[in-house]
Amino acid sequence: MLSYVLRRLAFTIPTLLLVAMAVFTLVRLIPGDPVQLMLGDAADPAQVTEMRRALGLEEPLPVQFVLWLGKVAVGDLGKSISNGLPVLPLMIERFQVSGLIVLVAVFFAALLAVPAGLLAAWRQNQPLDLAIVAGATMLLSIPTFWLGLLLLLLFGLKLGWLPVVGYVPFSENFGQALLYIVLPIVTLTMVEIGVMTRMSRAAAIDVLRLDYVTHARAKGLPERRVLMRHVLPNAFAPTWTLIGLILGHLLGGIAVLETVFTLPGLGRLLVDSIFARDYPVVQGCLLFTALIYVLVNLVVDLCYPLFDPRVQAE
Amino acid sequence: DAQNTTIRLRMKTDIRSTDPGTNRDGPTDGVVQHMVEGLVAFREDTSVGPLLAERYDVSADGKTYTFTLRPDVRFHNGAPLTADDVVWSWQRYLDAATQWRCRPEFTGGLAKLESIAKTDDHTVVFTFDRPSALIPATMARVDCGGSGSTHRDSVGPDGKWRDPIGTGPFKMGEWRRGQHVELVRFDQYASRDEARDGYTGGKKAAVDRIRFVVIPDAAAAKAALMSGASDIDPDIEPEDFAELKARPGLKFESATTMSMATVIFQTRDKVMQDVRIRRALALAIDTAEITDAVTAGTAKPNNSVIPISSPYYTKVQAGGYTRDLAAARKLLAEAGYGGQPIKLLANKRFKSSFDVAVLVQAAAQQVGLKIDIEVLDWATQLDRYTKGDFQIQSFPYSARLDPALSYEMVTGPKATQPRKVWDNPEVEAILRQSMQIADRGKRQVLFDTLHRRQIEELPLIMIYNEVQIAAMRTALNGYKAWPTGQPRLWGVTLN
Amino acid sequence: MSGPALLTVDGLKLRATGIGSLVVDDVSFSIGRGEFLAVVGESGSGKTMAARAILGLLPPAIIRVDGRIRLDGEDLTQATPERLRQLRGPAIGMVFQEPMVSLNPALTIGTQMAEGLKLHRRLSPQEIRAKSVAMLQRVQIRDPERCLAAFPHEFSGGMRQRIMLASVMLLRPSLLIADEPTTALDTLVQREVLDLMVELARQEGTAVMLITHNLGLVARYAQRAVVLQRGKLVESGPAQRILAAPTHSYTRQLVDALPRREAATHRDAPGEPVIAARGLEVTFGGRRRFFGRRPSVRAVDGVDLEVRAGETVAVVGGSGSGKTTLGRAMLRLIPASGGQVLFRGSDILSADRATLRAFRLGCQLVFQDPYSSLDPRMRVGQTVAEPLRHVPQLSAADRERRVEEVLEEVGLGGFGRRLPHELSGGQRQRVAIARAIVRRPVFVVADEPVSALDMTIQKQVLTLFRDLQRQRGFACLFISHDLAAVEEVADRVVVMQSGRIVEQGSRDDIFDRPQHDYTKALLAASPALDMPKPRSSTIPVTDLVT
Amino acid sequence: MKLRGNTLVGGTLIGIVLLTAATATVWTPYNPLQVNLRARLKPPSELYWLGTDEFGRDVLSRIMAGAGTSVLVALLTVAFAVVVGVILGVVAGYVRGWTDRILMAVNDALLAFPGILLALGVMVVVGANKYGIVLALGLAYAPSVVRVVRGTVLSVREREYVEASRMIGNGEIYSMVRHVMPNCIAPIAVLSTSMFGWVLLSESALSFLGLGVPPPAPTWGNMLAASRPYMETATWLGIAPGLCIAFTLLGINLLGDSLRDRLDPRMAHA
Ligand SMILES: Nc1ncnc2c1ncn2[C@@H]1O[C@H](COP(=O)(O)OP(=O)(O)OP(=O)(O)O)[C@@H](O)[C@H]1O
Ligand SMILES: Nc1ncnc2c1ncn2[C@@H]1O[C@H](COP(=O)(O)OP(=O)(O)OP(=O)(O)O)[C@@H](O)[C@H]1O
Ligand SMILES: [Mg+2]
Ligand SMILES: [Mg+2]
Repeated sequence: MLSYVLRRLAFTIPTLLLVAMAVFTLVRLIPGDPVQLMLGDAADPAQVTEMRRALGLEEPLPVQFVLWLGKVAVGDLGKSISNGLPVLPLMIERFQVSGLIVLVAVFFAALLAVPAGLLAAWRQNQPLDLAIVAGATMLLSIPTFWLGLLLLLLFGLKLGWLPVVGYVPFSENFGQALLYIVLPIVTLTMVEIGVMTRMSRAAAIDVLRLDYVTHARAKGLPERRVLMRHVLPNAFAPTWTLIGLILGHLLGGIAVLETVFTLPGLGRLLVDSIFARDYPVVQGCLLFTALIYVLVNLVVDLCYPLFDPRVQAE
Repeated sequence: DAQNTTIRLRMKTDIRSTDPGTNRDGPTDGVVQHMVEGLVAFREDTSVGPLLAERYDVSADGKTYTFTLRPDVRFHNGAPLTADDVVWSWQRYLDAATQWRCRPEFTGGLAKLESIAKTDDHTVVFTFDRPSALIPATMARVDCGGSGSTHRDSVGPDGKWRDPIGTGPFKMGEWRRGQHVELVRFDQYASRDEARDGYTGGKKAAVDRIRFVVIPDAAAAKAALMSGASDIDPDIEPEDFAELKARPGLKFESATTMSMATVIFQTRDKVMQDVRIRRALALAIDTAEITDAVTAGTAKPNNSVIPISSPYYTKVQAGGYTRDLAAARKLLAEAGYGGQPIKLLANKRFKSSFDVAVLVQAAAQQVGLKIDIEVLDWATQLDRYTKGDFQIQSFPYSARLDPALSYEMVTGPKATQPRKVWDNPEVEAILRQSMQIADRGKRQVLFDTLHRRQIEELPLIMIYNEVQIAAMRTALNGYKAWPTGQPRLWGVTLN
Repeated sequence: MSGPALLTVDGLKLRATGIGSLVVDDVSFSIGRGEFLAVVGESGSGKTMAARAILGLLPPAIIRVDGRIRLDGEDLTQATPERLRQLRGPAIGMVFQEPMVSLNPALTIGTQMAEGLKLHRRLSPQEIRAKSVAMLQRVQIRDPERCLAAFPHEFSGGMRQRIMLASVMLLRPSLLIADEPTTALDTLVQREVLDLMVELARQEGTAVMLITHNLGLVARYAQRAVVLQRGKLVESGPAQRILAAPTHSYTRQLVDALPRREAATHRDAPGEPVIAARGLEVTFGGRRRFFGRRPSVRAVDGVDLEVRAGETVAVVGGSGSGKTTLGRAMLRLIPASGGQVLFRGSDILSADRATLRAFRLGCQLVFQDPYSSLDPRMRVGQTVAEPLRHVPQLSAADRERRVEEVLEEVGLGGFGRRLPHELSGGQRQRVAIARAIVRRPVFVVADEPVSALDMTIQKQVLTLFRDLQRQRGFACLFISHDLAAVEEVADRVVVMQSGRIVEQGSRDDIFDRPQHDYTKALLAASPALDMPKPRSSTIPVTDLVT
Repeated sequence: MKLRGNTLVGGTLIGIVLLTAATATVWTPYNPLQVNLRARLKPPSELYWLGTDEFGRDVLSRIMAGAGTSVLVALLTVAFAVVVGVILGVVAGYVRGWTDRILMAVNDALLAFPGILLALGVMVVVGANKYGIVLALGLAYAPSVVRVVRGTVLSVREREYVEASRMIGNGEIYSMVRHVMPNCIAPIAVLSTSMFGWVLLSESALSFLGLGVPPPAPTWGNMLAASRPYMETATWLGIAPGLCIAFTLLGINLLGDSLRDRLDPRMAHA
């Protein structure tokens, strides 16, 4: 097992290298220039060139790449062009915000969606099922910004229960931090519930018609237990894969949510950096999210045999 | 309690650094200007007046400027401001490694700064290689950081910028990246005696702290203002104005700024090089109507590059285009325009850019001009602008506080600077002249000429100057908007 | 009948909504406490459905249109779902026909066994564990402790069946419905399991409803029997009487169809071996754990075996002795850890693609668990037609005809449009057989191919096998627990125990002069041998086709 | 075969959408592009049934005109992502080994890319046009499909009927297509219908990178995005396209579910 994990970790290196190379070329391929953006409409060509040289952007691409990669190898992701801060600590600080929200939200979403999906499957084509499916579909068709803003206006403004903007780290004031983070989590949870519900419903429908479910019933198990103990583990695999995907996706991209709720998260950092053509930050963030992605998926794969013992971990 | 008042002001994006005029953008300047001060600064009417200097004298040949410093000024660390500090600051600015944005201006662009010398502890002499009317204005330029004087301890032993130790009414507090910058009142601030006047005049801080809170999302900012999570939003969206106005507990302050919404042409383009086609477009649109629609009735139309709030804006500048569809159609026919589609670049980062594009497109359609809008991200559009690679753009120009600088922004040789939209040596000559002379009347004549030629040659259609509306809680007193668009929180109280 | 009836089924009618026909048509019977009732009948006659109706667990496509079911005077057809749920397990326990698909693949055996106990009896985890272990021991699972921590797919067919039985009997229900509970069990274990049921009946007054095709079992254990044919109850009465003097023609056919030994067909000079195993070994690696791995299991241990053209070699042996594994390894469906498999002389374990393809086209397997081996989305006709894809120059019409023919031969004429889940256990098994023989292979591994078939159809299938063998000369590895069937078809018999071949020889040698103790024990425990051989048998097999 | 409620409701909803799209090609109440600055942000009235937007354009006309484009773009994107995703997912899950590892390395790399960056990249390669969005979003979503499909395949390929197929002598590709893929339908169906919704929503997000449907042509996505500043003052602007998206999605889901049930022979009589 341990060797398997190590082997899998070794396989992340080509993935990361691929990401590094692709990101590096892509961000430089797309039009736009960080220095130009900084100097704006008053940019003096000579000054642009000089600043680019100072930032090391005038070297040939391969040279830049090798230099960058060499530094990355020793853990130095460079400095942000926008504000001159070292990328790694910047990212880690931002990630703590996004990571927390995403983990908690996905956890709650799964906690709500999976049973809802099971319930719908159990009552397939009956009113309860229709209601759940319709609800899930509605949630799927509400954009994050819309939902987030709605909640913000309702709880922040109309009812005044929760603060409207800002963020306090948990390390500073736990109670305050909680208040600030409730709405984003609720929003994200609602946004992610839709697809998860539908996924677990679909899988559960398939499992519900298998004989061992009937057999479980023949043992006199209550329906709740039949669903949770016998249907769930077998129907959970696709949802589990999906959770891995969502986690990975979100960790790198809840920019919209972070913007609506004014959270200093990684998603906003990444998007802002893309728009600002802040190459080092974009490269660093993507490398980081790719790493997280691979790790999340490794965990997902490692857990797979838990739901389907027939699938061996290679 | 009154002992610990904090004003929270909304900012759209985080600041980039605290180093004046180097790694900067609009919001950065706004924050930094609360902490550092230069020798001179803009007044409310965009003329230049002394700030750290008690007064300044210009030699007859216009090449030597002698600044006499105010004696009682102190840095945030308690040290008194001396001529040495000014010299040190300027030497740092002129060092290429500092990457001061305005260094090119003082190394030959505007004039070459040949020497900075202290004659005594309170007198500094600047010597330039040639005279220029724009020297004080450039020194005061907000995007140059106001050429602020800072204490040498602002820089670490390694030569890197740390925190600004300036002379402003507020000193650096805490900067939480992505969240807020907090500044603390500087108790030993030595204010000028006059009333507040632009960036100069009386600048005594009336509150203990000011916090610039980063709220990128306009809707969230609105909610923050209404819920009291922020005290003032110095730049609300025009479309929110009506709604906010109806709310109790809020009041407003507005000023026409000097930033410009324009439609620029690539006069080297196969289609757009024909001035008749450009004129047809200018005649097809109703500037007033577009301005009204885009700014929700808050701004006034202006076809001149000179901002409405500029003292040089006169009746001449008020003359522009009037809609005439028949004439436009005729011009198109004369030009032999055959309906070939023209690309209009716009972006959604500046909502006005997109809105103007949509309305221009609709107007053009009425006379048979086929315009396709291509929306780009701002960086890409700017890149296309810099390279001159476009047919038409709906382009937002940032504020220039002197008409000469405004014209300088658009004119120049395309061969060396492809971004310039108005490539005409004669025009450049007039402009150069306007930069050298200081006489107000003579300059006005030159600017009038430039305006007439601009209307004639049509390198761009200027549409309006942005109006900035600040919305604030009624408890906030003494806030005033002004043409630079930058917020000022000294002299502002919060009950 | 001993005592008042515990269960009364009265005028039960079940309809398949899709097909619209009655699958159970006016069936009535009853069982008393402590009574042992055998339900026999044609494959597809509705036995399973009738049993499931008692539990109220009919598949969605089958509905009860009429009839009453009373348990202890309580009308189950009127009971609330909650009440039914309470009754399931402690009052009515059911062992499903297909053990392979009745165990949850994601849960360990221990969890699945403990569930019922936890729910219905107040016991501590230790007690539950102890009881589970004891019960597994009773059904002769070796190393029951380890078994509790293992997952279903790690067990042989027979082992799973025993586990199922154990988990149901653990609850000591007052009515035990066992749907063909011993089809995958060797005779020794079979006897043990049934003795256990009898003991339950005696000690706890459990009523046993045993659905079976094995008339030997009926004769030995059942007090009464009912006979079903095409959904109708055609005969009922004391078991001995029914077997000895059947009144209904179908019952007579059943009894007549009992397999019996025919002269071994020592074909014209058995040629080269079609397939041969040399020192074949299969080891299961044991499941990976987070740290370290479980000790491995050697399921096949140095087996040498030859099957010649036209020959049927039967493999018998204890449940879990490695028969299925041997068969699969010989077809290269699971990797061998040692030894060789020679197909027409060339080693296929190291064969190139072309050889392997020829091998695949020439060999077939009837899976021990037919249900899992059928694609749930494919209709019977499609499934059976699939192997014909690889027969060159076969027109669509020919293919269809061929499929029809084969289905007819296995007694499934007209079932082409059905889906696997719409079939009875025996019908599925026949689909698997049809698929295996439709392309006329040269070698077939038939893993318990007739375990779920009633005597008449079993006879038909066995005859079919023999005919094919005679006409086509195909070789067959016939894996079976049913010694009677083995006795009927085998030319040679191989006896396996714990992965090794302990004895092999000609059929007559093995049956008449067994050498190894294990073989002797197996033979002695075979219930079929207790039956007096019926004499009259002249009805042509084909007339019995449903 | 009797029409079940779901099919009926789903079919009706989708029917309405298609009918609307078809109608819009020949007739809309107003010209959907006609700017009318004198009728800006008018609430729904007899004149403008769904009100007007910030440029005075008729919302109903724009909704109608946007239906076709929105649905087409979503359809193409989903088709692209699903086709690519299913093929690669099945291959990776079925073949395993090095193929799997390499595919997954590339896949994970792609997954880590944010949509915006992909879109900007696509922009450079294919230029700014309507199909750029299909490519960009397709590329963004396909890796998710790959992952989900691969996961399901990993479990389906261990089933005995796949072994049986191999036993018959069927090639690996045939076994994949005929036996593995149909049994992975459920998660693919869910993912693709959900994706349909995501595309309808995120299409607008990319329009400001020059990848969307070029303005001023309406799509539901960009109408919804443009309505944002007016969320409180002109609620109708957001509600109309929002409901359109929701109902289309509901229709597709219901129809997809019943289609799946119908394709799944096991459900035919249930
Ligand atoms: N879902 C279904 N739809 C239609 N017909 C069905 C369905 N399930 C079972 N049947 C049919 O019902 C009949 C009775 O099936 P049942 O399983 O009760 O037979 P059985 O007597 O148990 O047979 P076997 O001995 O082969 O197991 C069979 O002919 C079968 O084809
Ligand atoms: N996938 C597996 N992992 C671990 N052990 C296995 C696996 N498959 C089979 N075994 C073990 O191998 C042994 C032989 O199994 P096999 O299925 O060959 O038995 P069998 O002779 O066919 O039994 P039966 O008559 O009950 O079907 C058993 O002990 C079983 O537990
Ligand atoms: Mg049955
Ligand atoms: Mg077996």
